[in-house]
Amino acid sequence: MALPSDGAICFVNTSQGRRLDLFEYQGKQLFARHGIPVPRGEVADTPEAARAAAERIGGKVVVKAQVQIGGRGKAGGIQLADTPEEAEAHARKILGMDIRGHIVHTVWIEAASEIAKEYYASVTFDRGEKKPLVMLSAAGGMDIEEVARTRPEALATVHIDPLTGFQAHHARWLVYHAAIDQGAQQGVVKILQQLYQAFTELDTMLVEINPLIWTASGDVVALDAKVTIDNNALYRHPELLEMQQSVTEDPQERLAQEKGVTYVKLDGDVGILGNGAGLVMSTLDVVALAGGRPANFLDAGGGSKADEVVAALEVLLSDPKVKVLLVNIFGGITRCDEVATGLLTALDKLGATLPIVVRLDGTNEDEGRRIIAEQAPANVVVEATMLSAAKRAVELAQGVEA
Amino acid sequence: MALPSDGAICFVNTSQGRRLDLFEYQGKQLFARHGIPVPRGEVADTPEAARAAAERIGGKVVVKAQVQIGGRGKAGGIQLADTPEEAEAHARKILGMDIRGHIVHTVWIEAASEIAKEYYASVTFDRGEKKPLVMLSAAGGMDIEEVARTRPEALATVHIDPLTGFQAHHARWLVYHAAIDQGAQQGVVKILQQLYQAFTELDTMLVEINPLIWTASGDVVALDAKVTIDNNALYRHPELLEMQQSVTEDPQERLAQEKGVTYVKLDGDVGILGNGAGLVMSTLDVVALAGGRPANFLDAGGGSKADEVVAALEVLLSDPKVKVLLVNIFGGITRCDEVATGLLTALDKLGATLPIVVRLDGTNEDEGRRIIAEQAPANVVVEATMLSAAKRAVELAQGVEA
Amino acid sequence: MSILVDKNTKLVVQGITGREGAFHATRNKAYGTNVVAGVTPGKAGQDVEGIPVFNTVRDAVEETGANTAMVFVPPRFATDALYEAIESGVDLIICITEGIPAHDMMQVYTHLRRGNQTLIGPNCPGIISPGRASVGIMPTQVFNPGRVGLVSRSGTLTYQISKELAALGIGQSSVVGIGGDPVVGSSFIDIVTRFDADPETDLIVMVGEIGGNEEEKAAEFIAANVSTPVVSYIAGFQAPPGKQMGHAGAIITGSSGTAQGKKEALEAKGVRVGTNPTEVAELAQQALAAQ
Amino acid sequence: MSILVDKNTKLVVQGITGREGAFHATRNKAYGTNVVAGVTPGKAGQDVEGIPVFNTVRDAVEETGANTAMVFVPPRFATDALYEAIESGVDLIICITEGIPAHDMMQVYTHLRRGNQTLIGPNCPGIISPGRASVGIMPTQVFNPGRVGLVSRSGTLTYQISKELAALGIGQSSVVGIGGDPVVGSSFIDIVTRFDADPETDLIVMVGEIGGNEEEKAAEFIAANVSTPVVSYIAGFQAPPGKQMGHAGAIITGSSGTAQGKKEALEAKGVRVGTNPTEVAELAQQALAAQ
Repeated sequence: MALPSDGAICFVNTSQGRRLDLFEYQGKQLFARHGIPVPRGEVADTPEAARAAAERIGGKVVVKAQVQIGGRGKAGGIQLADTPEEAEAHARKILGMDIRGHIVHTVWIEAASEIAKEYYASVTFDRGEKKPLVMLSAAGGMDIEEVARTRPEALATVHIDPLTGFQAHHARWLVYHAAIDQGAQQGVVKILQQLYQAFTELDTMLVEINPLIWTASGDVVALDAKVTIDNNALYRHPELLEMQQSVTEDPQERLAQEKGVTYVKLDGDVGILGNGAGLVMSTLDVVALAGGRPANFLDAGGGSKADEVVAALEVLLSDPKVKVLLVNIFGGITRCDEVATGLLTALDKLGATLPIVVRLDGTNEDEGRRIIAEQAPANVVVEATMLSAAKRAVELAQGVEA
Repeated sequence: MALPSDGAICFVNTSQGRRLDLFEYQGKQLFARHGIPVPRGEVADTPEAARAAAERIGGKVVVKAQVQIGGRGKAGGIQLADTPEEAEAHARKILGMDIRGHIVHTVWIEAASEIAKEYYASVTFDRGEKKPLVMLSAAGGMDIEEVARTRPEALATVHIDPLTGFQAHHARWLVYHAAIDQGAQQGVVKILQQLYQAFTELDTMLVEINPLIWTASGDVVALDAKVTIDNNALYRHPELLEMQQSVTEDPQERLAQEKGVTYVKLDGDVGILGNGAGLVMSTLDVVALAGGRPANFLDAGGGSKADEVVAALEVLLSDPKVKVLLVNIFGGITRCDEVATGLLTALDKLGATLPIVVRLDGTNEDEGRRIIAEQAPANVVVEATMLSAAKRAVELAQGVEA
Repeated sequence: MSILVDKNTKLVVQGITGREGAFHATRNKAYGTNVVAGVTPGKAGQDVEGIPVFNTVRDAVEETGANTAMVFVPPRFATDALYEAIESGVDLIICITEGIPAHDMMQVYTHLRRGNQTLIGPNCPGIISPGRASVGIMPTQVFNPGRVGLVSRSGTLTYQISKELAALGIGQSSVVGIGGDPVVGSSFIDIVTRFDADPETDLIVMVGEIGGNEEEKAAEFIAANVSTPVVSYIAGFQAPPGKQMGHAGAIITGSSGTAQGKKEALEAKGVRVGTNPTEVAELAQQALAAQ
Repeated sequence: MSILVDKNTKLVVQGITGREGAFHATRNKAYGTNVVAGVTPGKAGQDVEGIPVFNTVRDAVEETGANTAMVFVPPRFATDALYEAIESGVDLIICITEGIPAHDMMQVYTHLRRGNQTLIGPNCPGIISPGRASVGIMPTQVFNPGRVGLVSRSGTLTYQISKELAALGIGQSSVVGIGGDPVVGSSFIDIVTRFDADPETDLIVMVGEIGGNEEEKAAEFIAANVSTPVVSYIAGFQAPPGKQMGHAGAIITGSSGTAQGKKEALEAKGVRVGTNPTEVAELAQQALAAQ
């Protein structure tokens, strides 16, 4: 399943390319390339492969479920193994596990670390300040949001000017103010510098290490890795593009990704196709107000041309839960005639017979409406306003249901 | 001989580490590392080596005198050779040549280029604006200062914000406004970007290509290379430090460089040791006003400690032309007692008997004067003011001369 | 009156020879906007429907006196185009381009906000001052001259709400799409401040959506500084709460970023919030009637 | 009165536990300067002659209200120290450190000049307002309270000329060493402007040297904007013309950069220029007598 980085924000981001969380193991691979120490480890997708990996790594290992959701430890998705046999047994249990709706397809086997202290370190894009924010805490290994709420003094934060960058004095300030243990300070400073470098060079929106551990032997090591990519920058990071492709699982979302359509699956039965994130969100709201349940968020994007509309409809119609389609277009850079042409082409190609409610306004609206009126099949209904279109779509969905 | 990048400015620069021009061949090696196309070539310091180099390069070659001064072409320091034998013969004539006071110790043998057009490109540090300045002209191969004076429209210039850097639009603007031939535009744009990158990454004060040629085969190639280093940044460029060391020839200047003393040789006989570039320059002026001729510029620098003074005196006393020494110190961060101790130590160690006129003022002046008064040998004379010290030194120099 | 674009606007269109650039530059000109120049590197001397094309923005500004630049350049080249516009010295830059990486925009933003130029967008539909000038991609037929200042993060929602206003006979002084990207050149607060200073704007309609905390910040600002009445709409009530952007995201904003949270923040400061575009237009009508 | 430093100065010394930092911080304090803090990473809680040491400048500013920072940090770490001082929010930063790479300083300068803070130096001796405060490395015994404002690119030459002035019974309102590096935070024009606005400065002495064109620019500025009389000294008449910095160097400045050229530029604008430090003091005496 595609995993927009946060629920609320993902919808907004759909208008400019989603953000995408990587798996822990992918993040660790990237960290290692940027010089951040991580435990030695390997990926496995079968119990046997897990055993072989544990043998190569040697000693005690940890078997970790690779899922895009927190709380995997509590769910039993992280297990310590003394032997390769034990690693295999753990992997057998963890692979296929359902952790809060996420199926585990991969485990990460890594050398077990002796933890002396657990810290927290991250670099985030702060949307409010429009600057990177670096955070450090000696209270790692737990929910950092909780730490921020209950013991704000335990979390040191500093904003970075994106033109002059992260400097030594920032690292020092963080380390002193997070009260990092003296023996670990040098290692933490170095990791903060590398983490910031990774943040900028990889065009990420978030790099987070929780816990960042200080080991019994005196090393500072990233024991977890959370990396969120800015999809708008993927064109200059082919290696991240590959990682992204391996993350998406839902068939509609995977198809949407292939077709270059911004799509998020929801629970309802009214399929929605609109242009512009704001209008699509508003359409969901209006459908809900009319008593219906949206099946998805689909933003055909700015300037949607005929073949993009075809691609969008292919994605929507591949979802068997969709009973009615609501096409809500207000053309600016998008031109209504092209949307109409795309709609007809798609219906022709896909032969869909479900009811389709269309509202077309804006650039070239007259041509668009004329094309629909003259050429559309009988299952296509035109409504004059967004509100009436939403109501009609909900009625039709309830009719189908009944 | 040490080659401060410009006569006037060099003296000022002595207060913060000199700038240093590299040889053409060194510049080309650096350019090549930054992806700027240069003709294939080799360094030679004997006629035989020149022949061997020409054989390896193959075809027609150019034999170029490596000196830190313009006008070597007119002086016969650049010769085309059809064969390795001819290259050897040219090298025999050029090596040892005196070009405006510069002895040729090295030649650069490079593949001859078929020149279609000659351009000019440079990135300079603009002291007035405190920003990099990129310059481009289609009128290359000649004195660019002359071009700027007589046909300013032929020289396109653009200042660069050092925080946001050189961008594609800067390159485009330069190429269009310098009226670069269309077929060469893409190659020039690429070289401008690499040249700016070299400028910043190498911490240089100037990178200049004149001529930048457009060859008959359609390539854009740097046919010359002028690179001026910021010595203050040498600590982060060990490879430049090595190049710098190979450039300095004058024995006093080489010794000064080894000892970390800022020194420039002049023509006179009054050796001058002062602290701070401004005071030393003023001392030269006052010596000249008193009718004397300074033998050098020597700035012992801020905070000169006893052993730095010893090093400075070693450099001065190694010059047989020096008849009298004028030590002019106004202590701020420099402490007069340490200067006095250094002076006595040096005299003791080097056993110098020439007259030495000393003026000490500023931080710890009483202790400094007391040390001289109590312990200095008879050839050390103390004067109360800078003006009287200069006059006394000039008188003594003339007495020695007479 | 109007804000940002009007009869004094002299527009240069960057990327004018591209499909979208040519289409919308021509439409903007047809609306009456003074489109004085276009820029496409290497195409100096050509023209697009009578609009002269230059190689660089600086050339266009020097030759035509352009004071406003519109960026219609693909995202990979748009950052460069933005810096070029900034260095050309134009007062106002409107960036339509969608898909510019956030890190690039953070740098552009930091650079720009230290000077006196204004950037609208990126990923925005532009600005229209009905009857005076249209710069961008908005479908002009839904806008009429009037006394409502409309500012929105969403392009298509802007059109929707303007159409609802038009149905009630309400027009606008200016309509500003500030763009939906995480880093945009001008915020709600910037634009609301301009509307508040405009004597011909009697009401401000602010159209927000989920994510970030710009609406919450605007609510505080409006309560403290703005005398013009404001009504608002927030899209995204049906967006599922879903996953947080790391734990880091929520800590920063100190706000949930949800539509409900934004609605409550605005209402707490006396700004009425509609639940759908039709209702927002009705609220606007009531607010205007009460004046 | 005086400029930049006075009895209101609250000084934090970066690099206070180093040899030079400790020596001069102590001397500055002994002179009467309000030295409230020092900074050396990892040495918080220590003190230097009663001056408390902090880990970071921000801590020092928050705890002591320091408004001025002096940088005494070796060149490899000085750029970082400058940015740290800038971010701490102090009004004035005085950088004594010599040997900072020019590229680093170009960036610091560009960053700094967009804000409202003032940087003096690097590679400068500091500032003294005789009888009020001394921040830096100047030998205090050659300065006396008075009505001459002295600004200089050279440290030791500043002391020399101050001593010559003292010999004639002339003291200073403030003495500012702006530093000899190619990129310094404040120019002659910046400091001359401050002196001109100071009612207790009756005469400005400007001490230049060869290289760059700051003196020439100052001459133009003085003629157009400054009512306080100015006398000047330029060092480096005996510097040989030597080689040019590429051909590029001279094109930029449009000036020879020679002492003779600077002298002529100043005299053309009515500024009298002495040929040696003693003569400059005499010119100052005459100018003061003429008032």
